[in-house]
Amino acid sequence: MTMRGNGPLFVEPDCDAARQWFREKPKQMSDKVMSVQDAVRQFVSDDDYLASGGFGGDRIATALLHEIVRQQRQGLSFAGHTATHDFQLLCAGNDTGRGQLLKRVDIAYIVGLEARGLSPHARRVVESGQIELCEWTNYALALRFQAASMGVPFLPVRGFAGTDTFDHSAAARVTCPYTEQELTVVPALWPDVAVIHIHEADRFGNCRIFGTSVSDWHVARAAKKLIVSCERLISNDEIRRDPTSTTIPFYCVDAVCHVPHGSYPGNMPYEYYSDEEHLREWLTVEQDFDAYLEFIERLIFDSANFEEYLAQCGGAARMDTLRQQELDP
Amino acid sequence: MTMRGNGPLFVEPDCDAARQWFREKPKQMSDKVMSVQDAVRQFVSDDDYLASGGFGGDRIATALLHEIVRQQRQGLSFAGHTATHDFQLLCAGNDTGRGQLLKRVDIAYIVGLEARGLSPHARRVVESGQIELCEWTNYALALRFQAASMGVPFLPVRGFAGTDTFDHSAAARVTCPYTEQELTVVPALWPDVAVIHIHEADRFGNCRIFGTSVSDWHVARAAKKLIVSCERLISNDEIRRDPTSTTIPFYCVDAVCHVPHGSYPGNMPYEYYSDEEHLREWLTVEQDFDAYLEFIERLIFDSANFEEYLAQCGGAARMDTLRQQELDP
Amino acid sequence: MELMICAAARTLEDGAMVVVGTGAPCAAAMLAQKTTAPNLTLMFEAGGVGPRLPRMPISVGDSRTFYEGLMATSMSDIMETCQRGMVDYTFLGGAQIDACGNLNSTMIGDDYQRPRVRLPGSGGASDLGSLCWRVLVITPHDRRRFVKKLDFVTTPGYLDGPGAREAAGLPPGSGPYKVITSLAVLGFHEETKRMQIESLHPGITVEQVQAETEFELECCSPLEVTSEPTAEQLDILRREVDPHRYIIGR
Amino acid sequence: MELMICAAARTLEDGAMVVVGTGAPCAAAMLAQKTTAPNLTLMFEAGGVGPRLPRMPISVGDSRTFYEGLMATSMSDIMETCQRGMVDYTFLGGAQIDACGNLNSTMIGDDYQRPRVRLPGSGGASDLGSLCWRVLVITPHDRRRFVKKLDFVTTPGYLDGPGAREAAGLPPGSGPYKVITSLAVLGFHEETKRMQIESLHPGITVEQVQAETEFELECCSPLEVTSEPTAEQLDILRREVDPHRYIIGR
Repeated sequence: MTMRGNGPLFVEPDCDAARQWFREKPKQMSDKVMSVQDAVRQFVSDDDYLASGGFGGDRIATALLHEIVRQQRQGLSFAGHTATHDFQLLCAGNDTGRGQLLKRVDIAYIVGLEARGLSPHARRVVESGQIELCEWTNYALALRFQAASMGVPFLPVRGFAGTDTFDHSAAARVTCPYTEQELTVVPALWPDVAVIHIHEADRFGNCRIFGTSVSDWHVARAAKKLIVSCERLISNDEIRRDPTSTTIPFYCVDAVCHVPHGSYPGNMPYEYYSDEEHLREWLTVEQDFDAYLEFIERLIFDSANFEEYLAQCGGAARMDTLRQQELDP
Repeated sequence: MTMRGNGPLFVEPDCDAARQWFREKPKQMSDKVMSVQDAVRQFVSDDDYLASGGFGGDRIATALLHEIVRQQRQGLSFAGHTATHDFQLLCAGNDTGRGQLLKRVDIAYIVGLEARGLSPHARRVVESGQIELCEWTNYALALRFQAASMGVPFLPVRGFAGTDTFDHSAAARVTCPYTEQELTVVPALWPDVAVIHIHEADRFGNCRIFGTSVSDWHVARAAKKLIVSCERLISNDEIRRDPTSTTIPFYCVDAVCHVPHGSYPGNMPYEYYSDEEHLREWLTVEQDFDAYLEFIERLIFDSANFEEYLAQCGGAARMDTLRQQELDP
Repeated sequence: MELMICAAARTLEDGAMVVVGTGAPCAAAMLAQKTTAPNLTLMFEAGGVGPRLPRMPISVGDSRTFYEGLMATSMSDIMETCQRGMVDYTFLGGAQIDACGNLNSTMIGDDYQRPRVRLPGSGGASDLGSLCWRVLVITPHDRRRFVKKLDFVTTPGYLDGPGAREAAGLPPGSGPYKVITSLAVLGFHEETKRMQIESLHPGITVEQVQAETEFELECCSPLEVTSEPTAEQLDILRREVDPHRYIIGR
Repeated sequence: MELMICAAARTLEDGAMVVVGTGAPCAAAMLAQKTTAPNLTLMFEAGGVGPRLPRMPISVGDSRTFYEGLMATSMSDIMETCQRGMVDYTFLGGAQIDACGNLNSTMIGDDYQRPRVRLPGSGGASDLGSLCWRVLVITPHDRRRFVKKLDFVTTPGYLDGPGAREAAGLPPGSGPYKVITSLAVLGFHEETKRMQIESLHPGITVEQVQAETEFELECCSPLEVTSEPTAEQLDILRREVDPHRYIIGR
């Protein structure tokens, strides 16, 4: 039995270093509303470890991811925890003549878009060997965020033992002091920065999510810096009317960006369904590299902001259709 | 450094035995509504390990605890996770001429009622040495439930090391395979049965809690058998209208008891405040053992059910006052 | 495809809990609910529990997975519920499967650094295949999929045979249960933990199945013929479960 | 009591996070919020965060701890936030405290099986005292409380001295910070980790404090006199924080 996977550890599970960071993180309930551009400029740095909320094509922070690509961040590490369209977007920063956005990836799920198929450009990037990879599972990555949010260096799990997934991970084995059984443990993962799209936030960053939370409860708490984008800005009084609904408290949040349709073309529960036509367009156009370069040039790099992207994708009329699909499936 | 506390382990952290139990637990979405009497008769057995939801005097399952005392269960183990009025109630089954209800207690907090003072009868029972004790902390017990609900034999924590609390616990120490640091680990705790009072449930046991959840999310999932009492029975359609608000799913639940004011004299958030006068009466009357015996005889053993107890405590008028105190503090 | 979905639906008994993905597994679970297992609880790995599915979800995280659902929770809650032992079934797929039911959904090729095809990876598959009691696979049957040796073991089946799961620390008593293919329904021998043919689809021979399988297959005795879908199953499948033939039209 | 509460309130800087209990700590935190630290975030161990406290809570789990609050969450969320390193302060009490700031809230007596007085136990104290950065204690000052050797170490202070917390695996840099008593404000020597007098309350002498303390006390130099409450502090304390004199009347 292998006692430690051979995969690289991109973030040291040093909970004391993380404690020091969180001690110094500002915790005033200050106004954190800013533009997507400013938030990314201020809180996403080259070589940062990035985590992305939601579930690949569901409740994802598309606007923030576009901006990270647009601002041409370099050398990022990324947690590919069911990463689908989000991973596909970030790959627009690799092999497209603007340096290398992605450098290292912890993988649970990348390259694919679930039943929709594989992303040709993401495959190009990953199969070229330019990215350093480490294999995990969805639950393993969720647990790594959970360990970080708990402030402990590892958490135990009974899964994925005995596999090549384990061998290409940086998971380890320990013996239970009670049962003497062998257990897998996974190391805590504090992302330098996380981007999460949510339903409602106040100006200070108190957030509400409706529907499944996937791993965002833990991602938000594990992240050293956190940018949220929200469908709606609400008042602090409204937050206080129902404190049970607060999913992420202000002291985890560094920036609040008001971005209606911010998950487009992903699904946003109770707001709009995914734009399957547009997602299909991405997959199709990626097959022809030149067409793909033209496509991302037009949709991302030449768009000043996310609103221009939305306008190119059908604007208000398209959003209404997707809203209808969501509310009356 | 002690590598293992000397306290007794009342429940083996055997996650495979627990898996087998949960595999066989019925998971049909059947109608589970029944009386408090039937629920306790059917699901609380002598020698069971019992856990109690809420926070001692806040959102506690008073009606179910009364019934456990009334039906004179014997030899129970109990998780004293900030146990205040709930522990005081269970102690009415010890040294009162009806055998020995409590036999073993995992302690984080017992005997006291926070700022209200110590319970003289609970002190009598505990100081007599008749109960086997093991020391923990609130978070340690919360983690023990969490480990059980996760299905792993232990979870790590950085707290309570180096203390007599640790030495009188059954916690252990492990070395982190990543950081080489020494960590405390606590063993999983699957209660045989848990009682939790919640705001709303449907007939199948899908539950909503408003306000703080304390440790009940994990207690509900860790418990082998779970009885919930609720302020209101709601329809399954209402549950389905807002699945984000479901805190405990039906498949964890064995019995649903409809008990308005079921946390009285404890506080129930958004419903009624704690009855401080009545709680003071408990503490006062316990000072005189004969008066205490008469008191519990009248309030618990001679009451056919919880409704009679409420009636003796001031009935509807008192409940209205407490509701006012809660809604307009 | 209809036959496969109907065969899968029949394996799900009433009162069971199942973590499903999109596509055929979801169709099978929906069909089971509408026929023999009205009390089957559907769970989705991103957190959806017990939806009244209005349509097939496109993503296992999309809002349909908790449409009028019993609970919209977290991925950890779903995985922990599996790890705790409460979940009877899960459906998994993969680009390759071997005789012990191990699955590959990570890469094709012999160099991990430079794969011939990079596939998505485990996602939740390796977790669900470790932690649920019984794993079901619905897959086309051909020699590129049913291979002697996987290019990468993503998800543990019985690993290299009897006792190997337990030795690795995986929960005793769990593992692959049925492999429902375009040619046959296969199970696993109780002792050898190797795949064996349980029933052949109507008109299919053992030789045909073996020809599409790189490893040696045993046969159960007696070898059954897979039951044809009933008229009721087909009717519900075509009218209610998949009226647009997204799945059954494949 | 007013002096103690005001002294405690002054130690809480704006923008800090503090886990408070009921009684004097809660009064101190409320007073700080209304004077020098409007951005002080109050947390309660049962899950309440950032309430607009309408009155003093009776229980650290009661509904006032999240009345018009920012979040009503779980005990684990609070403890994890402490363990993660986000929480600056906590207030603890105890029946006994020793020179290194260790606290006993478990039992009085020398036989664990048959204690002279059984006290509640740790509750969240040992967790908070381990995991928050700085521990504050507000307590009456007498020889029965300030003892050489605790009957039971419930909550770790500096344990048996320099390096002991770290050796036990407790987070480096955390520990007891101030002990605010009826006679003085005490801190801990940076190197010896032993309690020392930082300031004497007006009219109190070192000898008086030492007389009420079983262990040897050092003094800071220069030794200050504890600042009297300001008129503004007293006014807010009496009119807004504790108008019924539940705490300050003690």
